[in-house]
Amino acid sequence: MTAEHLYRTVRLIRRFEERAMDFVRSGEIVGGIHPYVGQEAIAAGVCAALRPDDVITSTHRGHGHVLAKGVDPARMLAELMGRENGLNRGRGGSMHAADFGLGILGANAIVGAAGSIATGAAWAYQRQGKDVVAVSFFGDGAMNEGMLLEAFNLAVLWRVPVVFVCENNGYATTMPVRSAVAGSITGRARAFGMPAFTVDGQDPEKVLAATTAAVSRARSGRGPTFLECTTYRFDAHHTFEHRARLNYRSTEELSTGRSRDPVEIQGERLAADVRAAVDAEIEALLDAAAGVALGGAHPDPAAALEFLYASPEVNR
Amino acid sequence: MTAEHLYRTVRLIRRFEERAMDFVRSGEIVGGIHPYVGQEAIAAGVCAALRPDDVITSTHRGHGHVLAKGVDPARMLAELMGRENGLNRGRGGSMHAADFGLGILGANAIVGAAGSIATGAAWAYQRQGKDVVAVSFFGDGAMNEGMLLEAFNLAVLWRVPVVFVCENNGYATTMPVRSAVAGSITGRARAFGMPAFTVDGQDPEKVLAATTAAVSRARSGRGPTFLECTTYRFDAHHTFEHRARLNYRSTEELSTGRSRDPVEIQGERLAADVRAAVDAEIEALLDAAAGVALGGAHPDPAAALEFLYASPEVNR
Amino acid sequence: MPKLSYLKALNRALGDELAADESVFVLGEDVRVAASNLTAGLFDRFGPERVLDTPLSEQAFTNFATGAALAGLRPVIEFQIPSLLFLVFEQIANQAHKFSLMTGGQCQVPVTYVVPGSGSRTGWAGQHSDHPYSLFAHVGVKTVVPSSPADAYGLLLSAIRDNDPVVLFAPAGALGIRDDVDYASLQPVPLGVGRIVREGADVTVVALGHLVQDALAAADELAGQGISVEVFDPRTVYPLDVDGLAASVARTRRLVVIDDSNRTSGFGAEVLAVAAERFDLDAPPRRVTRPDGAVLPFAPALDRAVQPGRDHLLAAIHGVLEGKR
Amino acid sequence: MPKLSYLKALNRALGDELAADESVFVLGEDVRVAASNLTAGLFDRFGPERVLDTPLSEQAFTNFATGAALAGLRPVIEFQIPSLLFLVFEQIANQAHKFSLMTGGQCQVPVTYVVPGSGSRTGWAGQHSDHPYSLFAHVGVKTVVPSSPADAYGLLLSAIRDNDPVVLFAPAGALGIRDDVDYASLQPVPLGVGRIVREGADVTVVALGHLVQDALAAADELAGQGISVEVFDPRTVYPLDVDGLAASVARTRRLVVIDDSNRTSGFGAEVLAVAAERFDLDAPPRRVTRPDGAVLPFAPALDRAVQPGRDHLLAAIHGVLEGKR
Ligand SMILES: Cc1ncc(C[n+]2csc(CCOP(=O)(O)OP(=O)(O)O)c2C)c(N)n1
Ligand SMILES: Cc1ncc(C[n+]2csc(CCOP(=O)(O)OP(=O)(O)O)c2C)c(N)n1
Ligand SMILES: [Mg+2]
Ligand SMILES: [Mg+2]
Repeated sequence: MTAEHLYRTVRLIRRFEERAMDFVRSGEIVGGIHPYVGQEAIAAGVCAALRPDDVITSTHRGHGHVLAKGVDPARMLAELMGRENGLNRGRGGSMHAADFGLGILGANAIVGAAGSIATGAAWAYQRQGKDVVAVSFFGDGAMNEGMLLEAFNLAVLWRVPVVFVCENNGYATTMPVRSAVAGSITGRARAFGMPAFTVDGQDPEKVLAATTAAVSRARSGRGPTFLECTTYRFDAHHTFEHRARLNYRSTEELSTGRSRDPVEIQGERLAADVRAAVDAEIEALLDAAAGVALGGAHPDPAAALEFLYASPEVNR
Repeated sequence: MTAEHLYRTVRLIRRFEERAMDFVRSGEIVGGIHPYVGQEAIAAGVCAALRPDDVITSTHRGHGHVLAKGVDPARMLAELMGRENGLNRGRGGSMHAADFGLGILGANAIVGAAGSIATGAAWAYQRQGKDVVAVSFFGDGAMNEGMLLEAFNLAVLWRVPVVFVCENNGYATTMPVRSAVAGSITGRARAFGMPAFTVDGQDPEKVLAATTAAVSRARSGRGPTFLECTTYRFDAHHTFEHRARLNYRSTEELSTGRSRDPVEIQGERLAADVRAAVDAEIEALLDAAAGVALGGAHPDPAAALEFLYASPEVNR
Repeated sequence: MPKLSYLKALNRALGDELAADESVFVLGEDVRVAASNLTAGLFDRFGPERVLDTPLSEQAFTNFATGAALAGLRPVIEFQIPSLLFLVFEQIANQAHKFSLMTGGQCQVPVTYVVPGSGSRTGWAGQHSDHPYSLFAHVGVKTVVPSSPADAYGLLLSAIRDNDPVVLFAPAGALGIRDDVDYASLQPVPLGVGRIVREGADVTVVALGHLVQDALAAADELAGQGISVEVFDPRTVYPLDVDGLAASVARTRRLVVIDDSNRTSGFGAEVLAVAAERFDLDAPPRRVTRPDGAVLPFAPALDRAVQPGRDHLLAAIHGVLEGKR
Repeated sequence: MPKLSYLKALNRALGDELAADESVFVLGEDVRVAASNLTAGLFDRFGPERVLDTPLSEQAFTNFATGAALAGLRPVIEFQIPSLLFLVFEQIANQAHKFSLMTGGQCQVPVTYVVPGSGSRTGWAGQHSDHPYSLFAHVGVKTVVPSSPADAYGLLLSAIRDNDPVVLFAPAGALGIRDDVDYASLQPVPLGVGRIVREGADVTVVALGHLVQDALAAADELAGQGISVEVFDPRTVYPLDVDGLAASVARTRRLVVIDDSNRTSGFGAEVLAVAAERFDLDAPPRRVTRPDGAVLPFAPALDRAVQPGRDHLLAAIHGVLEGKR
């Protein structure tokens, strides 16, 4: 059942992203996306270890995280298309997907920003007597943002129930991690007094196991854990790369990187007929989602500034 | 000779600070100072390892650094009094003392800011073919500023000839280092791939020895080193504490902390008569400095914005 | 009636809100021992979970507060020096401020940022003497600069209760102001509503924070010369009480603004822009501000020379009174 | 004459300065492969010491540039997105900008900050669509927003050669502009000097960056209705060419400013404030801006609704032409 669940999630994310890229090409999605293709096992494994009331923060490359946390693909797709029935009512788009009802405190377009937000939220839930755990996703590039390192310090000092999940896909846009991170990623985390582990980020079950341990540690009041999930980005940094080819990854590297495909790794654990049934189910789900999204109303430009303030004092 | 030199420096700083505090009390120095009393061995030992063309960046608690780097005490005191004959022509005051002719790229009032400035300067000198080393001083509190941690990363990645000197005096204002720094200070530095050492910051000779090694490593192109100098601040965080007593250090702690006095530690290494001669010489020097400073002209308020821009395009 | 100082009023407001609302907590540097006195006595009353001493990690603790707010709390952050707001500009303007709209109204970020001792504190020099309230107004973060103890109390209360991020600047030059105050009369002061501090007929002087004192002193001095000055304190920089200002100017038909931010695109610029758009004036309005790009020099006389002061204000008022269209 | 695009003009200016002056170098994220094309070809020409790829450490590399400038170099930093300037606001406004005065003139900080693609890039939403030039003008950092390829070339050259920090915003909406340009005629454009892009008699429209195109289009449209619009492009937001603007307004006696920053205390506010102080106008001036506190929503139609556009400009011009004092 877990195997199937994990497969369903990685497959859903993969096909969601592929369809989303088609919609980018056809112009239905404006502004492009940062595809999560290749990294699906991380979102799937991490979120499978969470309770519904646990919370996450996500990144610019966030579709996988929110889908794995249970977001309705139709509402996510509608958001990417800027529709009123989107997650954020079309106000957020790809980089800001949020669903507070599902504990998704938002994707963040600023690299390294969300770690301290997740830390604050987790601390606040704890102070309110809730045994909620927060997970913050970020990339290898974020490890060089001082604000994220500051967050590690606060989380450890105050024993905050947060799990830091670093998706090391080898690059920050075009910058190789080896030219960008002095020392090692886990060593950097460990220096703040956190346990830190490197996990095979292509295998959803390994990610699930590592996260389960980290979450239980957090939930029992023993503080934060850091997981470096090694992975590979199969596609572009952002779909703009489909037009402007940037020269930073060799063909050999790409094919080696793509050879460990999380969808295949998890798919092989299912019987062929079960797998086929899941695949078919997902296609149907995504067909329906596309229909719902494409049918969503465009928000009214007159309401462009709705939600700008939560308190009404400001009259413009 | 080294012993005497080091003693002269620690004694000069001590007496400079004591006299400066008198001038704060008498109102000649406005705005107060962050006294360096107790930490003199660090400035003395570090700067004794430097060449005149090596550069430093300093902090809010910076008088010791600049005096040890060779600043004329009269010009420093004049700066504290806001006079035209001050180091910065009265424009900078206690927290911004700079003397570019002596390689003092400025004290900085923003905790953690100067590490990356020193790194950039050192890199730039190297690129210009100069074998200059930069030293950046900062406190234990700065270790929690993300921007400083980012600087460590750049320095190691680019093998910059910079030495990071952390003066761990146990507190950031009233915040004890153990409540503020998760993990250890050297561990945090080491995680960036730098050698990092803890040095007895009360003993000028030990500081000198450690710095000499770090500087030679930097000068020979092997990159940055991190030195944690353990020390104790004998006096207030800032002279405002002389009026508003803050309750964060016990009497016992204070007396233990003050028991290892760098002036005594180094003074005991000199013959009594040599020591007395140095002391007398310093009093004479500081008497003269006070005279020069007090005699300095006050800058003309009409020139308040002189030096605001280096290029003349801006006419206000 | 007892005397209440401005700083004590802020302290009292904070204590009252901490007592009234479990979700309020304070964080910042040295708040435990109350180095600035803003939080005096609060650690003992409310303990370490409500009064949280932070390491020197302004960016992380500002976002930490945003996260705590998203999870239902009402954080109040103390910043020791105004330029720390530069350091967390991204965290306030690009994170806290934007969450509500970007999520389509799913959440709110009720964080209050307080700077006790903004503007020039003589002798603190270039990097510690800024007064960046116009920057926050420009990006649309609610921004408050109280001028009196009662307003300090009431505006801080409203800031904490507001569901959006609010920055409150407490100018160093105002912290020591003491007024006779009936404690029972202390109450919330709504954001966005100005106050006529002194009525007058000939010219409206707009002033904020500590500069209200200068405006009143100038008004006193000019009264002796038969000139009647109205002093209007908007109290909130953003949202600005344009209607209140308009009503005053409709009576006086002359306008001067004194503003402790830089000239270009500062608060003073906004007041003059509104005047240009909307007001019928008998003479061109003037602004008295810090100069463009001002960096406050250390030497006290230079520091003062860069700040807008009473003499500049008097000159501007005379200029406006003599000015013709 | 060959066509030169705005983005290519920036690239060319950078290449020319790198070639002409050993002390110039570029740093930023993905500058090696030139993800934005600003640095296209430069790594191959100048190598890794002149074209430096940085980790995602904006605060440190901004101060690193300041340090390198103090040591005699002339760094040019590329920022991929405008809100990164929020993240380094302290490093620019409180460090780079202040060194010269605070040290009593001992040093200078000639760093250029370039944002290729500022303002709205459709679909990039709330945190990637800011246009914070007014913030830098307010703190007094020299701020440039070129509107044409030739100006982009010439202003970037002047920015790099200037001995102070300069921020250059290259609006996303302008990057694709292509003009016929005689390469030999490309030359530095001085900071602080505006340009009359189109002469007219009835109203002066002040516009910057990509909005100059909108102003010209509006002028074309109104010409058909017998209304003659002068378009004034200040090119530098700070220092502002007040004399150039005054000369234009002296002729037209009517003023509209279109400004892609927020309304309150933005560039538009400054223009109107100057007008209120100094200009004799036949009608109240107007500003067309982003709304107060604007956060750009993702959906393209909402994004557009929040930006100042041609229709708002036409309405404002008509309003000013009808307006009476
Ligand atoms: C603070 C910040 N700097 C730069 C950017 C521009 N940017 C967006 S994604 C990205 C690379 C991020 O790399 P990484 O953290 O490894 O995540 P990945 O894209 O590989 O998933 C960059 C530089 C940004 N959004 N925020
Ligand atoms: C970024 C920043 N945060 C806060 C302050 C206010 N402040 C000045 S000194 C100081 C404590 C610094 O502690 P540490 O780095 O240990 O140096 P020490 O004072 O002990 O020498 C604080 C909080 C500041 N100047 N800059
Ligand atoms: Mg990556
Ligand atoms: Mg300390």
